[in-house]
Amino acid sequence: MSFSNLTRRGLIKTSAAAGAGLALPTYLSAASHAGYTNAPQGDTVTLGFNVPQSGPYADEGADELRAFELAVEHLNGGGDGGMMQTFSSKALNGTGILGKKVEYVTGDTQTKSDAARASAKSMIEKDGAVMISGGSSSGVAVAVQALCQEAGVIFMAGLTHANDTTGKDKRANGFRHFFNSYMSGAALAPILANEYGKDRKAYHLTADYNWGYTTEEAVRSSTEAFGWETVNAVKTPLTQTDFSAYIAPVLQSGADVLVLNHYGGNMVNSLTNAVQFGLRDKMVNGKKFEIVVPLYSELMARGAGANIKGILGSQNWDWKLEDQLGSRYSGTNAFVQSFGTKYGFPPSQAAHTCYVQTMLYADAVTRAGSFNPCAVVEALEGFEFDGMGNGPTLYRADDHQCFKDVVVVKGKENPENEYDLVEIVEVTPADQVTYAPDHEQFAGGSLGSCNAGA
Amino acid sequence: MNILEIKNVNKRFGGLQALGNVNLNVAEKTVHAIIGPNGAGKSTLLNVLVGKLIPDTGSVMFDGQSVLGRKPYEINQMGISRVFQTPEIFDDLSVQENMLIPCFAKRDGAFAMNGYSSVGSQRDVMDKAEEMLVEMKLADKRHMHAAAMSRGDKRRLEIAMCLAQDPRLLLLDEPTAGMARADTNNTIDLLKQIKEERDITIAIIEHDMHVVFSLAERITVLAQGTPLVEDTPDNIKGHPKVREAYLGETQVAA
Amino acid sequence: MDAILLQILNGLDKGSAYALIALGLTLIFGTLGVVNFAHGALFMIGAFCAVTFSKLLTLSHTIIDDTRKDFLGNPMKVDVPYIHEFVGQTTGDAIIDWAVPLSILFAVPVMIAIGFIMERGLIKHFYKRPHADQILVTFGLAIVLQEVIKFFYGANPIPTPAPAVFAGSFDFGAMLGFDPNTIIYPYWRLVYFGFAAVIIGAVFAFLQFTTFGMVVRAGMADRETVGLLGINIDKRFTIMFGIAAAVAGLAGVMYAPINSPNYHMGMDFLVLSFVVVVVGGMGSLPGAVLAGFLLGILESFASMSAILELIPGINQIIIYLVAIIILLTRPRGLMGRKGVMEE
Amino acid sequence: MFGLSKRDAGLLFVVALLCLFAPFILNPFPEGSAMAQFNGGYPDLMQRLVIFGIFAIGFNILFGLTGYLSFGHAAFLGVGSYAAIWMMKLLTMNVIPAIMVSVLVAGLFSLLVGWISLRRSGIYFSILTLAFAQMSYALAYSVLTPITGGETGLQPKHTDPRILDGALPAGQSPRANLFGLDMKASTQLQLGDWVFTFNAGYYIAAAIMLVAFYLSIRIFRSPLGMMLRAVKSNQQRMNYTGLNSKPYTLAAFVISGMYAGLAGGLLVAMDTQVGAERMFWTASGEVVLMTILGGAGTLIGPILGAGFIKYMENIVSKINDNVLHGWFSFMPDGIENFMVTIIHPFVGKGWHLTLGLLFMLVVIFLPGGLVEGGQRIGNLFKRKKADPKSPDGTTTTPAE
Repeated sequence: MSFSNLTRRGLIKTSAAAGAGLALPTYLSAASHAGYTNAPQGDTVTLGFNVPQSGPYADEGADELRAFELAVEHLNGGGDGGMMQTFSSKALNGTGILGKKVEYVTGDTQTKSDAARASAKSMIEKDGAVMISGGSSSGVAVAVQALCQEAGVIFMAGLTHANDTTGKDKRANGFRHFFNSYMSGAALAPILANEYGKDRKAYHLTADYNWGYTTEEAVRSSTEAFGWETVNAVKTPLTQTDFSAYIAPVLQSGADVLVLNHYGGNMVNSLTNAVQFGLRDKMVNGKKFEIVVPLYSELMARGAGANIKGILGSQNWDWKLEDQLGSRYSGTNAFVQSFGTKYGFPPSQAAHTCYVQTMLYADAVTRAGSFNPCAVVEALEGFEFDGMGNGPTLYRADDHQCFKDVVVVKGKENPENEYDLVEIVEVTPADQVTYAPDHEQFAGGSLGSCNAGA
Repeated sequence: MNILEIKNVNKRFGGLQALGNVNLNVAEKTVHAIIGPNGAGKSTLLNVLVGKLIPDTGSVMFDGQSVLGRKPYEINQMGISRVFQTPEIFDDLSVQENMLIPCFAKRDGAFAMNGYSSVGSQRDVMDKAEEMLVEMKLADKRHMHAAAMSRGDKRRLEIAMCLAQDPRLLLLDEPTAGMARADTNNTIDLLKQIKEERDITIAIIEHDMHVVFSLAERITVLAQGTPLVEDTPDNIKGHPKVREAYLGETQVAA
Repeated sequence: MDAILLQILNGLDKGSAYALIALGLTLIFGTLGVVNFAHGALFMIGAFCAVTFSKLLTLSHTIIDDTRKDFLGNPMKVDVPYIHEFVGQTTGDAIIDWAVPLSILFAVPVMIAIGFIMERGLIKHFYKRPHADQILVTFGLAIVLQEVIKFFYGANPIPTPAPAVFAGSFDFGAMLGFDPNTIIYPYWRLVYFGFAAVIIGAVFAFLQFTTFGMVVRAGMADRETVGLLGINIDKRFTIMFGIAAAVAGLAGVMYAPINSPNYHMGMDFLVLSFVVVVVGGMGSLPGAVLAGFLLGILESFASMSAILELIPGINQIIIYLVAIIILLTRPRGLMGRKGVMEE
Repeated sequence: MFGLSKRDAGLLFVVALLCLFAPFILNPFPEGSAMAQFNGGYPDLMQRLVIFGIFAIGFNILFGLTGYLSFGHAAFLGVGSYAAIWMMKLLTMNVIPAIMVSVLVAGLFSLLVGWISLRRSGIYFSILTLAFAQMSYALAYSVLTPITGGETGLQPKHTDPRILDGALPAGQSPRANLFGLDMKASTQLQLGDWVFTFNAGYYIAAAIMLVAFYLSIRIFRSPLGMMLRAVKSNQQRMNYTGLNSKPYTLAAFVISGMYAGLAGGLLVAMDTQVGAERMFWTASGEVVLMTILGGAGTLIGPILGAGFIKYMENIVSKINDNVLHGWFSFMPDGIENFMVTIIHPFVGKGWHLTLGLLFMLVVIFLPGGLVEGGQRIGNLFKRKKADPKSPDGTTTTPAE
């Protein structure tokens, strides 16, 4: 494997004086760059991929990193080009970005906002990264997004689902391809009403932090609109590992649906506990007791094992979309093909969103003809595209949120292997999950204006 | 004039009467020994004096003030210093620092937020500590780690630390326990010297009759938590009750 | 009423887990005077013994099935466990189903061996070192152990189900005359409760009724004296460390079906188990058990929605709040002895 | 000099030089070279090194001197951070009020926690402090979300009142500054293949660290410092020497809490955001590790320990396989891949493993921490027989 040395700012290579080493010191201030932070110089551009590599989400981070590496390979003309073949915008041609070879640096967010910012700052300050992407939680996404806004680089969010990222904490330099709590609720509610009936009593267990709050609110309001009643909503500590004390009273409440607004390890444990309590074998109010998990990933499904069977939830994307629902979701197979060939298993939704974000960034730069963040923001705002696996998609200018179809999934009864754990139930079309930019669940923030930095 | 007056002190631990109606006076500027067999209540009495234990009844007056209910450091600040059975010094500090701490306690009281000027710049305390080190023949060990000293030197240092506070009453709890003969004799000489050179009252609890009879001016014999006799050493030696109740055992101990 | 009964039941179950984890920790404190920050890692390794054992049972060879295609359109690779070939599919599946209880047989020797190696190779050299050094070195060891597990098993939780017969839950409510479904409790958790009770009882009996246990208890009370009696206490301490490791490991094995094991589950339990041990009183075995049950029950009550409406967030802090109150009212925890770990 | 002994003044001078020239010292490798990965001379890391240095210096005043092992100091850092960010949201982006208030608030909070926790000693004290910190973390992450921002933390926004600052010009985000000097302002010096970055925020943080270090030397050498070591050595003797050990330990606790608050305030001043994870028990554990790793009770140890851990965290975690291939690309392919396979588990996502191994190695072989390692190397060069019992020997000097 060949790989040229990582460079910082690349500017040294071009500096004629550098070789001699005897030249007088050159004083440079950051402002003397091309008018924006970390303007790429020389023939390379550096992107920063900031993913959890330690802590509970390390496996998800590893999958994100695989997708990033694949995207860089494709951008530089390697491999089969992946989604570049299906992407509606044809600006990219496999010669890097604007002719500059794409290089990247990686860091560990540890799923802690402090560590994530430290890592992102080192990418910006030390490695000269002009775009930061990745992450596996909303806390990290919001923290790094705010940092990128201050520093004047673009943030392409990875997996972040809380409304806040493009709601009260939105920033002009930040963009989210992933869907959000509201969309999960809006996509799930009609299908829940359809599958389980409109006369249902729901009991929510909610992770006691921002993402939990927004998800509970979204699912509650959407399901109540279909006639469901919410009998109770209990908040559970993030650090909880055994949820028995929260699950034991569920049946006493007279509820017949349990909604687990949990993510990651919380969800794996609470679902496992709920199934242990035999909730799914019970009949309450004359109906079969059901469990719903508004957001779950392939990795969570794997962690939950057989417990996930038949559980409804929502996803941003699934690798079987194009095979099962046709060419509307073109790009899916192209991506799965190149990812699967390289790594031997199908990609997760986290990998997909990270790959797409990288491509979208590269495309926006190419269309804008500049790495200047403000130019990139302009190119991405209101951008409509297709062929990236989600069907026609809009990057809305008002809040930098992508609007696209949402996949409603169900844990598969008889999985053939450990990557085939969910089946697609239905796809809720984009217009049903679209909301006004000033929707109350997203109130309280403003994008501000783009910051190009120094 | 009595510097210490103990009246009707009782202390029970569960079913055990540790101290029964103890009445005891220590006259100023004397050496007063308290002897008695194991379990006679000597240590309990000592702990009452320094504030570690509170008696069930009775009063303990030091120089006209009650010590009962006061914390050990408050009682120390009143003028009572205690030497322990096994030397209690600051093992992790140098000999000089060991000496400085009581000097600071004497000057600044129980607590002072003296966190900016260096120790060395506070000449008055430095000089006082140096004086004590010289007086107690520890000056050449000034920079030694206290833990590294011999048992006898540790004892000497502990006594020096107590004296640095200019206490009015020095309490010694079996100061020669576990010592070799030579160290014991050195300690006796040291205490004799202190008695001669300083205006100080000494109360000593001791097992070793050799030590007691070399030092004490008055002796109280404690048995089963109650004072049996109080008299001069010569009279105690010949007292039949004491011989009967006690001296048989002391010969073993001595 | 039924809600309260349910939470008591739940608290007992939770408490038995806490007590079991804390037991080994306090045993090491009491006997060896070592603050073992790697105890959580031992618990985690125990759980991964169950994972490893079921992986061993499902050790497979791969055959290529041309009739089916995988997601890339290539012929499907199908894994066939060797055990199916050895004992037939039905028996093989039954053995795989019982992997978790069976892995106890695998975990005990493994954990004892790990305990011996840890004590002889590392902990032994730290008996006379300050507690701070013990904490640092065992914490370092805990990190190393969990990173090794992460290297082999990844960071994602690994589902390790209990045997199918223990699926579902038992309806106490119906038995006690309440409405059905009001007081239900999973069979496996009841098994865990019973298992914990047996292990705790066994450890107590071992210490109470065997000569070995008597010497160890004497060593806990006064190490120097026992040493002076000419008894080789070191060897016994090594064995005690092995036992403590095995207890932690067994707690982990049986816990695997309750929460899918992941590499950092030890750290999640570490702080909690320290709180339990300290609230119980350092080095006190009955104290640890008592504190385990007390904290388990209080935690269960604090998570009731009626209480949460009254005091929002109480479920977040209850354990720590109780620990503070107990330590302020009882200086050495519930049953601690004077002078242990107070310097 | 400055009321310090020659030796202490020398130490302070060395630390000052290290701080002044950190941009050079931490960037020893030329740009673009394979080893440039190990360069740590960028503003964020340099700031973190000195800020966590302050945190560890303060912690050492409590732990190193009195031996009281607090497992909850991250709470004071966190509380200081929240106080600072609120000053920036409400009052001004100038860092002075933010830092002052953070020290003050952390001091008050540590007074409360210390007053309660110091009723117990040993591990009971440790667990009490841990309990307070964990409660702070849990509440900040959940029910206190309106004040703390919970999971997403707090950052300055356009819409904050900031009554002392004028309205921001359109398109500008609020920036932490010192009377207009932007904390992010940097100047670069290019010398041949080397590039050195001089950052305003770093030098301000470093100056504050030097003041904090100077004050800690004064405390170490003062009667207070001696009393605190006496607390650690023998509380019984202390009480029987007429000294009340409680206010002494409480003073040490509050001072170290204020240092933690200062570090928290500075973190916000350099990087305007706070998240609740800052108060999690692992963060409290980290400062314990820094102090012990560097050498508890020594003056310079905590700074070394803090630097070591933060450097590992930020540099080793960023080494990925690509970088490894870059390093070994001069080798034949087979050996190159072999080397990458060998090193791979210890870098990048495996940086925790390296850290854990180093903890163990240091504690096993260097009981006095990195400072002892330095002394041993020093002794090797001096070829001097050090008497371990003498106060100048390596094992006994309490405050080197």
